[in-house]
Amino acid sequence: MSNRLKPVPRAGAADPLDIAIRNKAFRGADGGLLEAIDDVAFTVPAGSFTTLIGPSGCGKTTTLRIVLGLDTEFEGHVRLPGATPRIAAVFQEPRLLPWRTVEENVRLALPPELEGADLSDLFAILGLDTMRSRFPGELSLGLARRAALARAFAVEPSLILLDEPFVSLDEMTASRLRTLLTTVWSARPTTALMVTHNQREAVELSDRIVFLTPRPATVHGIHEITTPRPARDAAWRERELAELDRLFPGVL
Amino acid sequence: MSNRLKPVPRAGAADPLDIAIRNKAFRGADGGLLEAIDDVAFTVPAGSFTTLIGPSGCGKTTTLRIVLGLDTEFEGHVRLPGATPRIAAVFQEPRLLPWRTVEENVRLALPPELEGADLSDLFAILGLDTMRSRFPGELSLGLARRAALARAFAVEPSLILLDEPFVSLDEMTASRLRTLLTTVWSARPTTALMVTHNQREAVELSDRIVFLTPRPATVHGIHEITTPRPARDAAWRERELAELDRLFPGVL
Amino acid sequence: AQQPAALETLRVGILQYGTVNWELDAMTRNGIDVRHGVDVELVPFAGEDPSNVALQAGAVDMIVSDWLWVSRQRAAGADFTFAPYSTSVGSIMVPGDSRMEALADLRGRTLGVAGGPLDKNWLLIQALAKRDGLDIAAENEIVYGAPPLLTAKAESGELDAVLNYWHYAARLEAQGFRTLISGTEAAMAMGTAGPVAAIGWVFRDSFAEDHPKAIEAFLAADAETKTLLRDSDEEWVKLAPLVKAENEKTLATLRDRYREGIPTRSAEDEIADTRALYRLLAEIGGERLVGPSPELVEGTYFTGRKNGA
Amino acid sequence: MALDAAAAGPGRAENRALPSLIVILSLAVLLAVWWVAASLADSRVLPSPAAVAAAFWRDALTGELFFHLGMTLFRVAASFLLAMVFGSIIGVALGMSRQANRFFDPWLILFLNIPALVVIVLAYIWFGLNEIAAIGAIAVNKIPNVVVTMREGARALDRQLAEMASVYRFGRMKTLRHVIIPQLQPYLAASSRSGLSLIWKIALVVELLGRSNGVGFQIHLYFQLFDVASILAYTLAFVAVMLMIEFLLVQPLEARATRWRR
Amino acid sequence: MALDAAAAGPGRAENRALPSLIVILSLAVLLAVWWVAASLADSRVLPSPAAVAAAFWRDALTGELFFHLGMTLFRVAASFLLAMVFGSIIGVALGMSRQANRFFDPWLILFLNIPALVVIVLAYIWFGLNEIAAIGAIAVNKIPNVVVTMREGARALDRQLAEMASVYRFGRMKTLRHVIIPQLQPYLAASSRSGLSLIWKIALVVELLGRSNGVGFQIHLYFQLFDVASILAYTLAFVAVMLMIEFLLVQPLEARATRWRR
Ligand SMILES: Nc1ncnc2c1ncn2[C@@H]1O[C@H](COP(=O)(O)OP(=O)(O)OP(=O)(O)O)[C@@H](O)[C@H]1O
Ligand SMILES: Nc1ncnc2c1ncn2[C@@H]1O[C@H](COP(=O)(O)OP(=O)(O)OP(=O)(O)O)[C@@H](O)[C@H]1O
Ligand SMILES: [Mg+2]
Ligand SMILES: [Mg+2]
Repeated sequence: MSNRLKPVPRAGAADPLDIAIRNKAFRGADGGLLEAIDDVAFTVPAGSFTTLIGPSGCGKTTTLRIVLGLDTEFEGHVRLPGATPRIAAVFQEPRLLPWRTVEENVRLALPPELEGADLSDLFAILGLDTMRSRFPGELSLGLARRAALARAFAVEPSLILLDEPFVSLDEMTASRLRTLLTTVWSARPTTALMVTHNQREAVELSDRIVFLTPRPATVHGIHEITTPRPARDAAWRERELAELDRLFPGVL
Repeated sequence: MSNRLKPVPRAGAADPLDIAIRNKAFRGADGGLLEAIDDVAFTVPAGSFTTLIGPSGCGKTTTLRIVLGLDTEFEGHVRLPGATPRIAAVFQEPRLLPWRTVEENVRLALPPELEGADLSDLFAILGLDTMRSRFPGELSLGLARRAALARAFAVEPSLILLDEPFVSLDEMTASRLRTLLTTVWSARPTTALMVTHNQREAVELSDRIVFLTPRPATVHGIHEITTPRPARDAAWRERELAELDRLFPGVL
Repeated sequence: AQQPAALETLRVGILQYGTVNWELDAMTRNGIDVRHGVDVELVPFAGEDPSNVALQAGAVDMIVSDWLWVSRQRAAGADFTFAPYSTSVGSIMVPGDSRMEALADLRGRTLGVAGGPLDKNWLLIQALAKRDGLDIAAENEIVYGAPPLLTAKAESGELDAVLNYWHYAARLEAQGFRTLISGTEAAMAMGTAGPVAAIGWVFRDSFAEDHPKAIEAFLAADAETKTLLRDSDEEWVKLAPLVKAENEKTLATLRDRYREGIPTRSAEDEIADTRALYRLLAEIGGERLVGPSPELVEGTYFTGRKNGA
Repeated sequence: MALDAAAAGPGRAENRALPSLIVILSLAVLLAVWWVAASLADSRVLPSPAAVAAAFWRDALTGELFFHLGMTLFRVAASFLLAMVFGSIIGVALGMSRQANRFFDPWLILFLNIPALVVIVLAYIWFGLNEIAAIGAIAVNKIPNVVVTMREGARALDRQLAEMASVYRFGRMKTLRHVIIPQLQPYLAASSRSGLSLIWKIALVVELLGRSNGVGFQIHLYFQLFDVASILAYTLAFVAVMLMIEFLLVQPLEARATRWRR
Repeated sequence: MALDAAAAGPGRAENRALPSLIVILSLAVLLAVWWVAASLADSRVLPSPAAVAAAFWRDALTGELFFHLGMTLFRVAASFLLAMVFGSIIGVALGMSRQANRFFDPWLILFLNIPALVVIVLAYIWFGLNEIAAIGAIAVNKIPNVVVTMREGARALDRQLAEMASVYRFGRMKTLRHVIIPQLQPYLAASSRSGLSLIWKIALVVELLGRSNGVGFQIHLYFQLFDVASILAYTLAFVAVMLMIEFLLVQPLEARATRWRR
């Protein structure tokens, strides 16, 4: 793990993640149509970290599902970065296999070339070392979410999608994991798209923030953050948040 | 609904919720013992609002489960306020019946005397009006959590337990729902015990905050908030948070 | 005086504890088959229908069945043929202390019938009763069922009378039941000259053509075995384990009834009576029973023995 | 492994008229396969659809077929009801209580494996050659199978929902109706579908051994005559009833009950 | 409705030795009930345990019982394997594809409801009176039941986990082994338990109709003689084997497979 987390230079001109969802509607069990996404189009430059913010129920998860190829019934297109990016996803729920231990859950997701990798460091950082051989049913929700994060980080993805990854965690654990995410993300060329309701988190981690309107989702606005991450201290963060509040009033 | 939300004077000297868990251990599927709670004892005065804060996996949910009578294998005792309080719980997951619509899910929880109550206002405040006849599988996680909140509020409980009720919600929705919670809680004599990782939320809502240590949980400290709720403005909040950080360093 | 190497094998499908097994056991045990130039191989089955299936599936060369079945199958295109084996048929049995004496006394009673509504004896008895102005099927409660079950029910008294196959009837007789009327009596009352061999050895014409010697030897061996079993009580003692009689009396009854059933009449008489009986049955049972042919289908009776001789 | 996402997604609306078309197509193909097989086999043992239809008409015109079919359906329905009710109750009870299950498991295995013949004969002997014995015997044969399936269903029940129900004081009936039974639905569906067919097969034996009417009685009669066409005519008459129940009753009900599944 | 929380919670450790005790107790109670009933009935039809034991010894000493039992077990095992493999594959396929299910559902109902007798006779006539026909006929009788159960299982599969598996590129084998089969476990358990018993019952008929050995053959012989004691002796010999399989093989395996359930 140790050397896997060492930063390497960002990769050259890979393709961006290109998302253009022109319409997405669900047919409800009662037969009625529900329009979830009206027009959500943006790009995530290769190797960048983009965050999606929008009101609850506006279509964020739906967008991620479309990017993951789990939902193909939509108008528009999605172009993934690279031909076959190695994808990892942190779903909004842990989605662990209840009949496999935490470690088995993580190892099952590993691609063949990483099989047998040493995961001790990863489990240690995530505070899961004593839970490796336990079943998901024996975990608290926060622990289960961390196991889901471990799974996503372990596969060393080139494209990672995260749906509210740090909820149900105490602030200390959450900020430790945010650091871990930055490390994993910068260790090799990784394109990241995260959904969060936490603007502090967004400002701390992202290169750009995409704001969505309430359902049916459209892009409300895109905010680029150019300040390098090491320079993002508490004071800067407060300023940036105030700026965001001015630009996109009513979101916070 | 409208008149149900009107504040009435706090009730007289009802019993407090008295929690004294001397030990709680789980036997894992691998046979090993895991000590979840070492010693967690505190009271929640009748009609008060108490918040439980502690690191992820420390035993908060376990404590709530014991209070709810869902886990009886522990050392110690729990005394509920009143002989048969009407209990409502917001679990850490929505726990809706997937085969019943949102409205059916809420109505099924209603006690006989509230059957047929008009729930339109409640659904409106929670932003669920268009979702009443949909199934949980068609909701976003945030909407499902709101449905679970609707269920808890609709039963007009005299004891309410909430396990991280406002995660997966955007800040605007969350703060609207916090206001709703305060209204429901103060509308009639209600004893409330909430788990959260969000300290702002805790200082905004609580009469007292109980801090727990990492697993096995013990009570780290109890902080009383005497400032009346209307006087709790942004400035007061920042001061209070700083004070908490001083008293319980390392929590935030 | 025979070369064992030249012995032809004949596979006969039998009911393990059926009456045919007794005869074939005596035959093979005493080497009668070999002496006549055929090696009989017994293929046991647990029921009647299975041996039918076995014959059709080609798993055995010969079974025991009745000419009605043979005629019907021939009409449908099969080439089965029939050689008489026994005249024993079922009887209506009533408890020894029953007041019933004649068919007419059955009126309003509960009667168990083994073999179902198309059983020959049952049809004959009904025809006979109808001639005397009694509609048994309509005026009685009829219970069709499995033979052992009906026997048990007759013993327990739930049934007033039971029409059952001859060996079940014999066992009942040994327990003090008596015959109200037998199928043979009914047939004779309806016009046959003597007891007709209703069941017989059934095999394919084609088999008989390919193995004339085997069939001939087998039928000769069978005749000799029947003589042996008719004359020797000792043989029956040896058969006791197969007969599974509960006691001496049952064994004796079964032995006596078996002996009564050995066909004694000439082939011509048999065929003539069978034709008559067939016509009668075709009349009572209709097409349901006999199939499309109004007459006993030509070739039902095996005549190869004479032709070959 | 996309779990048929496409078929379950939108586009469901146009499919409304399709199902009956597909069913008809399916039956037509089946008939064609049978017809070809029958002409290839050209044996009495596999009669052609025409021969079976002729046999059907013969017994249908006399009304005989409907009488026997009716008797069998009555027995099947009565014992099905008995078996499902008792089987479900026992099964859920065993699935929920580890202790009870430990004790009764050997009994269950015993009753599962007692041959139908034994039960039927004992029932006839003890209770007489009557309907009650017949229906009871069928039910007793089937109950252990229902128990086994429902026990698995009860074991797989979601504990979280049960906890929710207990916190909100659902009470027994509400919990059963809204929490437990919907979860048992797939198990109920499986055990009632395969249950109906098992019960009908046992009914055939019951009728063979000691009843004087019913499809089993007729089938055995025709078996003695080796009239496969008539056997199939009766069989298919029963199958037709089952198909009708499936498509007019079970599937619409099931579609309603599983509407919530995405 | 506490879902047996107490029994499933701690305290499991002390119970380790208890199960075998309970099983023994259970069997003892069963034996006692039988004995009392037999002495009350006092009829040939319900023989006492002693009479059955005597019948057992009689045929056991000659080795006959073990021969027939062995033959039946062989047939049961072979057709069980066939039926479970094909039934599961077809069932899961139908459960996953709405279109295929629509088309084949009528076929399934037909095959579910074809009497065992018909299938067995056809098999014997076409393939001869041999083991292959016998085993095939049993399997064909059972497959539709397995299909019906596994289809429900496949319908109830968790879509979320399937999505997770597809995102992480589990591939077919991994998905099957780690995602699908664990979810199908209760359905597999139900259909194999009730399946074994059904197969054995069909085996009895198959042996009756065209085999010269096996428990079914013996039972019918003894039925002709109305020797219930011997029928029960053979039945119980088979049940004993099933009990052994259940307690020495199935339950330990199942306990391992469901360890994760709280
Ligand atoms: N059924 C169980 N079996 C075994 N261990 C359990 C079980 N339930 C909880 N635990 C363990 O008990 C500890 C406390 O769990 P609990 O769910 O109470 O944590 P929590 O404080 O609610 O955490 P979070 O904030 O992550 O929800 C955890 O370490 C968890 O792994
Ligand atoms: N399978 C479905 N069938 C019908 N409607 C659906 C389905 N999935 C989602 N929806 C609806 O689509 C809308 C967007 O859902 P989505 O899950 O994308 O929201 P979200 O932005 O992720 O919200 P949250 O922050 O609460 O998770 C919601 O109104 C939801 O009810
Ligand atoms: Mg979402
Ligand atoms: Mg928790």
